Amino acid sequence: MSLLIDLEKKEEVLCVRLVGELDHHTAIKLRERVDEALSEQHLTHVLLNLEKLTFMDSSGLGVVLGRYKKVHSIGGELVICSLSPQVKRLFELSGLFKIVTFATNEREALLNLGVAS
Amino acid sequence: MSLLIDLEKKEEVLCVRLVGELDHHTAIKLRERVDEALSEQHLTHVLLNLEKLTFMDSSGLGVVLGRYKKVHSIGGELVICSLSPQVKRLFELSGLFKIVTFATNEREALLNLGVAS
Amino acid sequence: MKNRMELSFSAKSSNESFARVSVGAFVTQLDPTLDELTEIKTVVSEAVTNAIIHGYGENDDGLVNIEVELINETVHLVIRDEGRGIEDLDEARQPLYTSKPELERSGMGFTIMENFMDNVQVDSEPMTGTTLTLVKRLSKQKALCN
Amino acid sequence: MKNRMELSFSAKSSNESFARVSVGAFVTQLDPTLDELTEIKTVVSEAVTNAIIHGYGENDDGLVNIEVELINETVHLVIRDEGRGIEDLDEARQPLYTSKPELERSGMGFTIMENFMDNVQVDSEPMTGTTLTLVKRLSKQKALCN
Ligand SMILES: Nc1ncnc2c1ncn2[C@@H]1O[C@H](COP(=O)(O)OP(=O)(O)O)[C@@H](O)[C@H]1O
Ligand SMILES: Nc1ncnc2c1ncn2[C@@H]1O[C@H](COP(=O)(O)OP(=O)(O)O)[C@@H](O)[C@H]1O
Repeated sequence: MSLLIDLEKKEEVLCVRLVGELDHHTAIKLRERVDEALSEQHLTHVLLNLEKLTFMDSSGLGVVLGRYKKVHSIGGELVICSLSPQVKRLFELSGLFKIVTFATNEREALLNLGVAS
Repeated sequence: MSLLIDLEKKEEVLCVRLVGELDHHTAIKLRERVDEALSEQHLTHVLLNLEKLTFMDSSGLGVVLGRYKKVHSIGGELVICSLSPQVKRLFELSGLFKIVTFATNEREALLNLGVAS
Repeated sequence: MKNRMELSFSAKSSNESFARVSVGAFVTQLDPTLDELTEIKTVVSEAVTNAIIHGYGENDDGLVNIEVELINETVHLVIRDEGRGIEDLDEARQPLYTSKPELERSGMGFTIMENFMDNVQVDSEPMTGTTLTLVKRLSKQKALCN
Repeated sequence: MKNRMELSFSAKSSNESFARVSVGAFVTQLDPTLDELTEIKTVVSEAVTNAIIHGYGENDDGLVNIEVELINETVHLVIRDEGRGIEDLDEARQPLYTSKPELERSGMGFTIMENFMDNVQVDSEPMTGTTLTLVKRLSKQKALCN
């Protein structure tokens, strides 16, 4: 199975919803799609919804950390929501859990980014 | 994935419902379970419901043909119901479609075997 | 576009499902239709089962070997055992012929392979083994996702 | 109970998913927990990705080789490439170390392997290749279906 990437603009936030598997192969696609959408639509904030992610490995950590740095460099914020216990464990191992903001669901994540949904 | 075999007695009929994959490995198990149930419960008729079968190959044809012969030898009938197009194609290729009785669903199959459900 | 894999595994019936799933996962990259995928998995199941039952007589010290090559829209499969081989190929390929009726074999393995693939070649030598070379061209009215 | 398989395939990133699925389908026979299965698939993904990116520098003429042996309740994995090898193993295994930050690598591959497996051995020689030997014992509080 591959990765489906659903992108939606909500005010100043790019909402990225992932369905499927995030590995090295699909991470490349994700980076391209997100960076393109950010620059085309002049957005600075990213919400990353991982509810329907069925697999992730360290290449996924890499692309998330990359988006975190990118968004920060343009003055925005990254919020990740709806992690499975397996994915959460990877974020914990990598120390990313201490840097990035996590939310339990999309509503909470949007509130965090200043968007009342 | 393996094969789950659900057995239920309805009057004189042994209802066999399959969930999963029917190949050489699981066909052996199916033969044992069905033959055992027939002799223990003194049944002669078999209803085989394939609605939840996700895979079948020629080993599946073999075990079905084997049950057909067995049931006939003890004076009973075999009715098969709820085939997917893929499974139907295998029965057609083998010529079994002309010998065995097929029904669209379990109710029709039971009527065929003289059980009003 | 060219992509290849090779797989070998113990001649155990519990590996039949694994063999289908593996080949299926590899071929999925060409984006086959669901029917084409089912046909390929069925053919793998037939060939692997034959290697296990007929080739090795269920002695699981034997190894079954599968090679898959994806070249453009075509799937090339080679499935091989080093088992007892087939004496009479014409007889073996006849619909409903089986040398093991006592195991409730249907004798439909080769017929299914021939129906589901574009090309089926059987090379076999008694006491040396059997090699099936199977080719299937995919239809490619595929959707443009991925 | 002993069962083995060997798999090799082109060093293409599109094969990463296939490699995980194959090993997963094979290991499933031992009836692992869902967490154990995810851990094994993740480790396979890490090792295969490293072979493709670091070993072969994404040159897909290379082959990645995986051997899996199931002995009683233990999974033995050997994942091998004939790529450029690792100069400094201690440095490579450090958490967050990566030689390719420009590719947005996280440097967490080895750390994840060490966390998810009972034993991780890395043998590597520059210009010859890298071999990972990984062992995981399954917990076996398994349900009695099958
Ligand atoms: N790999 C093999 N090694 C030895 N004999 C084989 C092999 N494959 C097929 N055969 C022979 O060919 C016959 C027909 O095969 P097939 O059409 O698949 O039917 P079945 O498996 O139901 O017997 C088998 O019964 C067997 O005698
Ligand atoms: N198969 C391999 N061949 C060559 N070098 C490797 C291989 N696997 C790992 N390495 C080296 O070890 C480093 C650390 O690997 P890892 O922890 O998986 O992090 P990452 O893949 O994110 O760089 C890599 O950056 C690379 O320099």
